[in-house]
Amino acid sequence: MQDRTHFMQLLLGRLSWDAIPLHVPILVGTFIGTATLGLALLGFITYKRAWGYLWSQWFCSIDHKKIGVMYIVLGLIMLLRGFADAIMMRAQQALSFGSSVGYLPPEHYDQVFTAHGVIMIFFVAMPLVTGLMNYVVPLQIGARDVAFPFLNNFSFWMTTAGAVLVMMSLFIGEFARTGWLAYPPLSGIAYSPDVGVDYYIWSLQIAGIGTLLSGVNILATIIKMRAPGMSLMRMPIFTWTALCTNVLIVAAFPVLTAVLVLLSLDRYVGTDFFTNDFGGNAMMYVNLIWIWGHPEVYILILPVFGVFSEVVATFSGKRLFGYASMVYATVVITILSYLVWLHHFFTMGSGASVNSFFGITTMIISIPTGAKMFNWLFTMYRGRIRFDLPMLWTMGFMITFVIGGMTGVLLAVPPADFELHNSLFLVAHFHNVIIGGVVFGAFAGITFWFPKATGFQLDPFWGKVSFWFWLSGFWFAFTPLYVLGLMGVTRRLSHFDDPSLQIWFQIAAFGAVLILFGILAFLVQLFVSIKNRVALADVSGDCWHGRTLEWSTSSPPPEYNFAFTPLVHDQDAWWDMKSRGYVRPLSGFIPIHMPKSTPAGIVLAGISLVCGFALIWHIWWLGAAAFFAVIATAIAHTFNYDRDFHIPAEEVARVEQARTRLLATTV
Amino acid sequence: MSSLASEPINTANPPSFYLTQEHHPENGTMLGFWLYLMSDCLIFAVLFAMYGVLGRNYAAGPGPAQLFDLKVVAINTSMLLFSSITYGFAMLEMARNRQTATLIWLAITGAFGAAFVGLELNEFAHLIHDGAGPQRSAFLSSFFTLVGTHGLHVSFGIVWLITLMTQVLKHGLTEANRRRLSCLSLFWHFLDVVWIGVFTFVYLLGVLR
Amino acid sequence: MSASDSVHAHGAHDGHDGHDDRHVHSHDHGHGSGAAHGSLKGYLIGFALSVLLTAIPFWLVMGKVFDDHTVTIVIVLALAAVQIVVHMIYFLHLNTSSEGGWNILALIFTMVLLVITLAGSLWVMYHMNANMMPMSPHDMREMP
Amino acid sequence: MSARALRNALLPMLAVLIAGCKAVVMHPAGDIAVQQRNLIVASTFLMLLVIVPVIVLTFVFAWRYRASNQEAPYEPDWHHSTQLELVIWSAPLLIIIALGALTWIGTHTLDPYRPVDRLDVARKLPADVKTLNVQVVALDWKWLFIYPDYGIATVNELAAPVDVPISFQITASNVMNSFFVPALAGQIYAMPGMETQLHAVINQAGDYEGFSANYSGAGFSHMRFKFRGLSPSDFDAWVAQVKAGGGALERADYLKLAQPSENLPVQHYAHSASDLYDAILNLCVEPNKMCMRDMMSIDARGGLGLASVDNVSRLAYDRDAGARAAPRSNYVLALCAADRAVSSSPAAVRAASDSPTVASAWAPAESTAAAAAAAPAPNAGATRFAP
Repeated sequence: MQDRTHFMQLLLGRLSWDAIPLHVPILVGTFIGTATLGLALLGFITYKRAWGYLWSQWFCSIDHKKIGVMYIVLGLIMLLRGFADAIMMRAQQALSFGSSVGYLPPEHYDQVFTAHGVIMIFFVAMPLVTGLMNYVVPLQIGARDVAFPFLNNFSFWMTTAGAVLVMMSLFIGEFARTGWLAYPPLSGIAYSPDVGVDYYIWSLQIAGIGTLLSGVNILATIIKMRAPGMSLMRMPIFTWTALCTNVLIVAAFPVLTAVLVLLSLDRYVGTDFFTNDFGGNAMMYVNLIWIWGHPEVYILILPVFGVFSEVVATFSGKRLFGYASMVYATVVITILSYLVWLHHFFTMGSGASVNSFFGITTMIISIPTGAKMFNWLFTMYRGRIRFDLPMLWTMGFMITFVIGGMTGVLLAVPPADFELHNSLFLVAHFHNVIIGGVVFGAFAGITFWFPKATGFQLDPFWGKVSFWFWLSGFWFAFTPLYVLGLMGVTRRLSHFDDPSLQIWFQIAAFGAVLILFGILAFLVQLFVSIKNRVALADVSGDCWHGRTLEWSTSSPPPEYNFAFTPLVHDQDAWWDMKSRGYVRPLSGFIPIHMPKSTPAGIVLAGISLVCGFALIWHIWWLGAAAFFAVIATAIAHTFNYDRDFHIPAEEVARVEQARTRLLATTV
Repeated sequence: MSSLASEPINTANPPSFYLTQEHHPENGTMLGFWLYLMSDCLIFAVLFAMYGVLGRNYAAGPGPAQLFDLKVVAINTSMLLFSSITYGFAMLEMARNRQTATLIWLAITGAFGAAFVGLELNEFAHLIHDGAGPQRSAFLSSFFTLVGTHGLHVSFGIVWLITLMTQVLKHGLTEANRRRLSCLSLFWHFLDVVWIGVFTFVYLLGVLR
Repeated sequence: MSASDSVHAHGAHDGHDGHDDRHVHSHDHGHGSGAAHGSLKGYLIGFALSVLLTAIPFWLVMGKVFDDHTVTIVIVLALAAVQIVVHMIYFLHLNTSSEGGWNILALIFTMVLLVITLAGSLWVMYHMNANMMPMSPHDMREMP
Repeated sequence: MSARALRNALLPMLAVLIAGCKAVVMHPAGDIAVQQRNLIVASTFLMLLVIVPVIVLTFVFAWRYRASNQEAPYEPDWHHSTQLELVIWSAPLLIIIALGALTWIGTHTLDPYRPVDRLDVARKLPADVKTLNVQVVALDWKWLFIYPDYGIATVNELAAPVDVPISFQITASNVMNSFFVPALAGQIYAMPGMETQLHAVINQAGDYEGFSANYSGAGFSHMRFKFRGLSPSDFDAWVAQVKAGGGALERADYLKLAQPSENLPVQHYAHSASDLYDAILNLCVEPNKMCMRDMMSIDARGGLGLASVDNVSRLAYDRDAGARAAPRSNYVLALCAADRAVSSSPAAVRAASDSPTVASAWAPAESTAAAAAAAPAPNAGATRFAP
């Protein structure tokens, strides 16, 4: 008997039936719901016999456009999960007063807020911005694909593997109960002996590899693959922000990787980096993780600054005001974002000179940010502004984000931070910039480029419904948190004694419900638009009267993006082409050299997922096997030299002629 | 950075808006790999910072002066230096398109690398056997992690080296293989640079304390 | 896994652009693979310098040449810095023109971040420790 | 637009709510918190100088240059104006310069490590005032307050006389917390093995909320205490009452108290061991642990060498005892570590736990010098390659 349990432990590590939370009704309900939906989806795909299509045309695809779309789909799906966590928290905090303890026990509630933070940052915001960059950047610079197309596919699947791991923690074991940055010693093995923190570590490590490689990839793409004539100062502003973002990714994510390695060594090997034992120093973790953490904020916000710049210029029918200062502002923000990390822990007790240094560097960032704001304003000045959906989101952003920026600078004043740190004021602040900035920006980007990706526009009515629900929902949900913060209410509480606070939490919960309607309206918008895609179709490829190169090709663009590589003469290349009598070429097509699809990415990511899962549960044999399998598969993949092919000229001609015919029907 | 300045726009005659020939942008592999190395550099920066902060927390245990044997470190360093120059010879032979000579030099490089890793493992084994393992103190944790991460990189480099040798044997010194060898060359010499930091900060300055 | 498996292996196409002959006869210009391969002389100079720059610090420390540790530390650090530069130039073939200057730009940027990370962490942590660690002021002074 | 109308209708309601609520950060009762509040208000005002015009301009431009308004001028190629750019960059710059100056001064005057130098804006510190010392320990999940001047201790209740400077020494038993009484002063982290400080003064008598502001685990929500600002006479009465109540807080009592618990009622101890706080701070309340101070002292002299390599159980604070839940068996740990427990090397024997060097680490304050003196010279330890 003893041998058998020992054998089981060797075979399954910590994994046992106890790990399945059958005793938690919420989770069982969620599992049944998810499983039903999942099975329905799988059944539908099987019914449609779409597996082969999905596998060959999407999962193995190394087309940056498809990968970009998959990133955005991933981000939206995870948004649902992250939002479910959010509304659970709002409900708990609205209910749990005095004798009522709400419906979530602390050990569950603590997982919920940790998961919410991790998911929203890593698996919603990151995929959304990466997806936009992936889709748009090669088109904007007139390239056929990214520099390393296979790597792109691999990066996407690694991000997905990380997301899958987080989702698995819902039904097998638990997620971390430490807050989204998992400060030790709380996240150390002594205080979090269970699998939660391990799920946290491995999901971020696996996704982090994907993010890092995708950063290298887009960087190399922008540097090396711009169309002839597109000097740096002629790059579209979105590409500029993407460049800076990926510089930040390449420079910041290694720090996260290293810190998480150190934390996992503490947990797995028993080293003493962040423990109380043997001379470890937990403050070093806080220091290091914020060296990554602060640039990460700019990784999220910079690309959407680019989106807003494109949208404002397009919908004002004007050239962007102050292109050069916009570029310099972006570069300055990129560099400064490395000099401010300590403002996340002013209250940890460093001296006044350290605190004021980091406080002032933080404030300096608001100068270029302010300049950007004014540039957008003066782009609108003397324009002809069309309030289509992307512009609406941008307007919502401009009004909302300045408030968030203001409270941000306020928190950068160390003595003010002593009163407001870790309070709901802080929570309200970063939601103010992340929802008002990143989320609104992602929606602006999605609604802006959706017609490019699909060939039909999004339904404007439901889009407006979604926008207004999001905007009002945001203010309803977070204004009370600002107030509560000033009332000295701290974050991450699952229960309150003071009944006078309840009304504020109820208003906030109401705001969350409004946001829920906003999300639902967006889903309805997608559904309605797909249903009415014929009526909403855009054959011109340039439905917004765009300014940059992506609007010069068809919607959706052909596999090869451009039949001929464009030559760039001006900042707004496509606007310049249109205004100077560009005529679409109808003949003289040549074969186009393209990369080949491969299943290697999804296979490698799949094995990495297994490896991560095995390490979480201490199934050492499986972890080792999966690790060597990853190495072996990667090596085997390098033996494949047959990675590209040519699209024959006749095929290009056929596609282009089809577009010519289509264009003729509308003129 | 001359490309920062935008050229004057030619408005005289309607310009051409597209290339009629297939456009071949420069290959980005070497640049991309360099960028990866820079990110790796920052991983080491974190580990060095960790060592810098925790390097004197011996937890009432042994410090570097009692643990490190500079003779072994010197031999180790020379292994890595030799492997550098032999990799250089391999690259020179590759430039001359001499496959066998390239492979021989690569093999020698790999052998030096393996000797380096072997010596390092031996050192680690001694330390652990003496009870000065990575769990003993924060200083030892950061020492093992920093030096071990470097060693892991070298080991990975050896695996990669063997892979590339196989590929050169199979396909010859093709353009793709040349590029791969150049990447590995960057990687290999980059590890040398990191090792300069390691033997200076960890071993030499450690013993000096 | 590595960035080496670019699909845009344009080697064959580069050949079509009329470089065929050059390609066969002269490889020493590093055409196509982006990085120069260096020369025998360069490698030997680099190697000799590295040996020298490695041997001196080891000798200084192992032979206890100076009584004052500070002198040794300064020299050792200076030699390490020089050796890093030597490696960069002779082994990594770094110069201002490789990859259109992007390599050196990336390196400089990384060095800046490296300094920020290292110096920043040490500065911050020194303050934290000084403010918080339960040590007597005397012991604190003993710390570096 | 209906949502905005709704918002407009609700705004007055919000105003009423804000007026009715006790925004303690805006209406604090201690001078430090008052100054922090003033800083918040001043910086907000400074920033509104640029925020308000931006918001107004956004609406004005959006309305005036809407596509349907064909009368507004339209200049599709206007994209640069040096004067305007100068304004755009210099306006925020000026505000940040002002704010930066405010920050630099504010951060230094309100540094929590700096003793208070006034009672409030109008009153200087009286010459004869005696600072109240309070030692604060964040436990799982309650707060322990030790009053070294009075030899008493309390749990989840902190009292201080009005208009007397208070000096807090703050630490934690095992994970990070943050000590925060919004009415009194800003927060500062409480961390194990480390001591942060806070100086403050309370100006109005009354009961205020105090709590941990940094998440620390399951019982975090209930990690609250009452901060009582008392008139000097009431405070003396309170001290007398605590002293009369009996009860003692010795090391054993502390270890019991430190066990995880939630919603603990207020407790008073008439007597608290004088060296207890120091032992908590140095993680050596348990008799067989080496104090952090001594460990650091030894380390500052180069460690104890290989001789004490097996001296590990005295240095593990979390690993065996302090942890909330016993860690499960850790295979990697077992694989990588030399088997210390059964080590029979001479070194292990020499460093057995009753060696004089480390045994004296028990008494924290005096032992520092003793431990250091007894420690072998740093370089005396044999290198492992020596025969």
